[in-house]
Amino acid sequence: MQLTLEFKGGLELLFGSVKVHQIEVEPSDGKDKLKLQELLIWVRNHLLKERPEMFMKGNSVRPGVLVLINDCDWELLGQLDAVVDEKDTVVFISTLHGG
Amino acid sequence: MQLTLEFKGGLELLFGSVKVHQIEVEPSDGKDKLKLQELLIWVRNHLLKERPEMFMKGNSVRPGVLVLINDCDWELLGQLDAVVDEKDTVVFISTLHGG
Amino acid sequence: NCERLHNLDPYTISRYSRQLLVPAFGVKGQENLLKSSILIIGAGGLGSPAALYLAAAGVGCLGLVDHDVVELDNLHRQVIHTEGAVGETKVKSAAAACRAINSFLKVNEHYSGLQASNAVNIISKYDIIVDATDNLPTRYLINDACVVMGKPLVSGAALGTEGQLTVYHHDDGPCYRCIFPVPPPPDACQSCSDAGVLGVVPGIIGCLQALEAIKLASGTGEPLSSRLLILDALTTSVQKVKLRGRNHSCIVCGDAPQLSRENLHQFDYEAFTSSLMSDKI
Amino acid sequence: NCERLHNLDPYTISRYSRQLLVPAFGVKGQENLLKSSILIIGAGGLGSPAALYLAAAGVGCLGLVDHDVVELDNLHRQVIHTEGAVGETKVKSAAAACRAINSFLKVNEHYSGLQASNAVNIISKYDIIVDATDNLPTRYLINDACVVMGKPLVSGAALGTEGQLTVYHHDDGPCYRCIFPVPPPPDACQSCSDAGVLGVVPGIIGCLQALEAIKLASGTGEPLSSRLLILDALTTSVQKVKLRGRNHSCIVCGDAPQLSRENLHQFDYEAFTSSLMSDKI
Ligand SMILES: [Zn+2]
Ligand SMILES: [Zn+2]
Repeated sequence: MQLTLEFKGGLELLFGSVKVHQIEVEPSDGKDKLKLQELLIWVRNHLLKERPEMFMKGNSVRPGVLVLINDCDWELLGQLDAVVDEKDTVVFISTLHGG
Repeated sequence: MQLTLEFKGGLELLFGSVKVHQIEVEPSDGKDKLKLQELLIWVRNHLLKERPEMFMKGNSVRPGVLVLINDCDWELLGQLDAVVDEKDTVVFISTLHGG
Repeated sequence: NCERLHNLDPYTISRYSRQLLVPAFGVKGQENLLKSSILIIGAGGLGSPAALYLAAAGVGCLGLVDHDVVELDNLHRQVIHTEGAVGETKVKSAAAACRAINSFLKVNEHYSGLQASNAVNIISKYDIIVDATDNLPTRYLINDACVVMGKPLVSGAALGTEGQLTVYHHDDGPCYRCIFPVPPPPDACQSCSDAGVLGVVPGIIGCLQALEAIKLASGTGEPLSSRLLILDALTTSVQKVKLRGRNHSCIVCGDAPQLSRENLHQFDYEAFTSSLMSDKI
Repeated sequence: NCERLHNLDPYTISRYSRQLLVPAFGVKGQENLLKSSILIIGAGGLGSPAALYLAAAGVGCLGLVDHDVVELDNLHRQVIHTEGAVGETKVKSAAAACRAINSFLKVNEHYSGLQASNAVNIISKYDIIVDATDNLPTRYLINDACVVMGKPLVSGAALGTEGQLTVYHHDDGPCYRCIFPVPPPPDACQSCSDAGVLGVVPGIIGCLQALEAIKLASGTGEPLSSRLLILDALTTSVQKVKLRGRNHSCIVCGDAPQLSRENLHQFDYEAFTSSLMSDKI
């Protein structure tokens, strides 16, 4: 499954300062959809370069990080149970508070 | 075929001041795709409310109007020969020069 | 004899004629704007353009809150202040600039900054609140005070080459705590002082905050409620995403809120966020 | 003894420290910016924020072109001018504001406005050109002069509640004539004077023009070439669309151009567009 992942709001610093990643990932159980729960583990194991505690807390993202699936807040889609499909885009963005 | 049409940059004034139109249009020859040439005629006959010369010139749009199919300049897609498909978005926008 | 169709005098009509001509705004929009009061919290990178454009557009009353003074390293982005204002309070400098643009504007200068002790009182005096601050505890404080006082909150932020914009607590949309009930760890919080910001990025976001405030105050268009705008200045990309709705168990805007206008002043925002209400270290 | 790693003196480092910290910009970006010269044509709705942010960011030299004077009905959007400047030339008023923000900036005041007779000469003196004008013939003139002189053109426009932004003639992208070889009929051309504009809309677009000029001048990020940004302020929607490439048969940037720096002054821009080089009627 081809996905586009984006890291913004400073999170890209944990991913080699690369904001956009085109990835190829197969759902472990041979299904054609992937749960966000599984994607997060894949990201931690394959893309995350440093300070995992700045990206994750427990099995979810750390507080202050929004997850957006195709321009929609993952809370509206089931959060960790939300599923992504071929060619979907998932954005991980840290809330900013500078001015 | 369901399409979203948007009129911007003042062109909406020719369409009852409505910017976004969800339309249902069938290609005349029973095909599953629609050429822009045909779409323009459909727009002129079904949506255009006034001053057709402010929207069209000959069988194309008037000078100063950009046509965008799914966020892409129609010049890159064949102009009048460009085709639209189910759920596509076509934007007609007049160039602005105010400041 | 002519019927009086609106309350605008000839000077006002002339002054705002170019926006009276905009059909979606018009005389009604201008009348609403002239009656409105807007509070800008923070007279820095975001507050500079927000204050200039709100003053110029003809709001009735503008409140400015900040307790800092203008410093040399502010000037690359805080365009309401001049070199001559370095050392002056930001509120005084910004208020003078707003009055020079529009002498009909009433400007209230709040020099004390915003704390839990005065937030409800200050915010209660305005129709719309603009969060143009630079630190996490103040963002929670402003959110909570807006919710308990029932005010829409235009929230902007900028850092590095990125910006964010949304309107909280409006039209049954979420508040800041609905989206971020738990604050981020303090190590994850970069401010403009330690991480830097390209000056024009808060310029763009601050203008967009003025736009949202004008839309709310004038009753024009659709304010950016339950939506977040994300700016990437390096590629000039702007993404608008759909946010969750109001969280019914939110501790401030939920169905059984724990925070109220009576007890908000007791909440320790610095302890809650493990960070200080100032980006100075 | 320390090696000298850059050419910035301690005052400059302190002044721009917050943007030196931005990794994508940094010392190299600031050095490039301090060496650059940028021309803003039009000191009105778009030119006001563009000039303020370019002056603040630390460009080396800023040129301002306008032949109008400040009028009362400009003030709702032209935030660089104050009430006290009404009746003064826009160039003088804007130049004073830029110098007050940054006394290290060199500001050139071009009071004559831009005509076919002086465009090539004025534009030749700058690295980057910002089109912040309000009428069609001047937009074609600026485009042609930029192409024949090989300058990138940051083009912005605003009307009503909408705005547009792009960079022409950069990186093998199209010029204005590639996209619009034939001008629109004059009846289709609304200006801010007759159709109005919500003041903060040119504010947003002018800030974005400053951003594009800063990216071009500093070598940061990806300028908006072959892309058009479209702003709908009523819904706070921003669309970025892909434009056609350079048109090889374009009469100015094509492979066999008809216009050149030698003959451009003979082209009758007002006749070509059937409209006047001023939005005054
Ligand atoms: Zn809430
Ligand atoms: Zn060309």
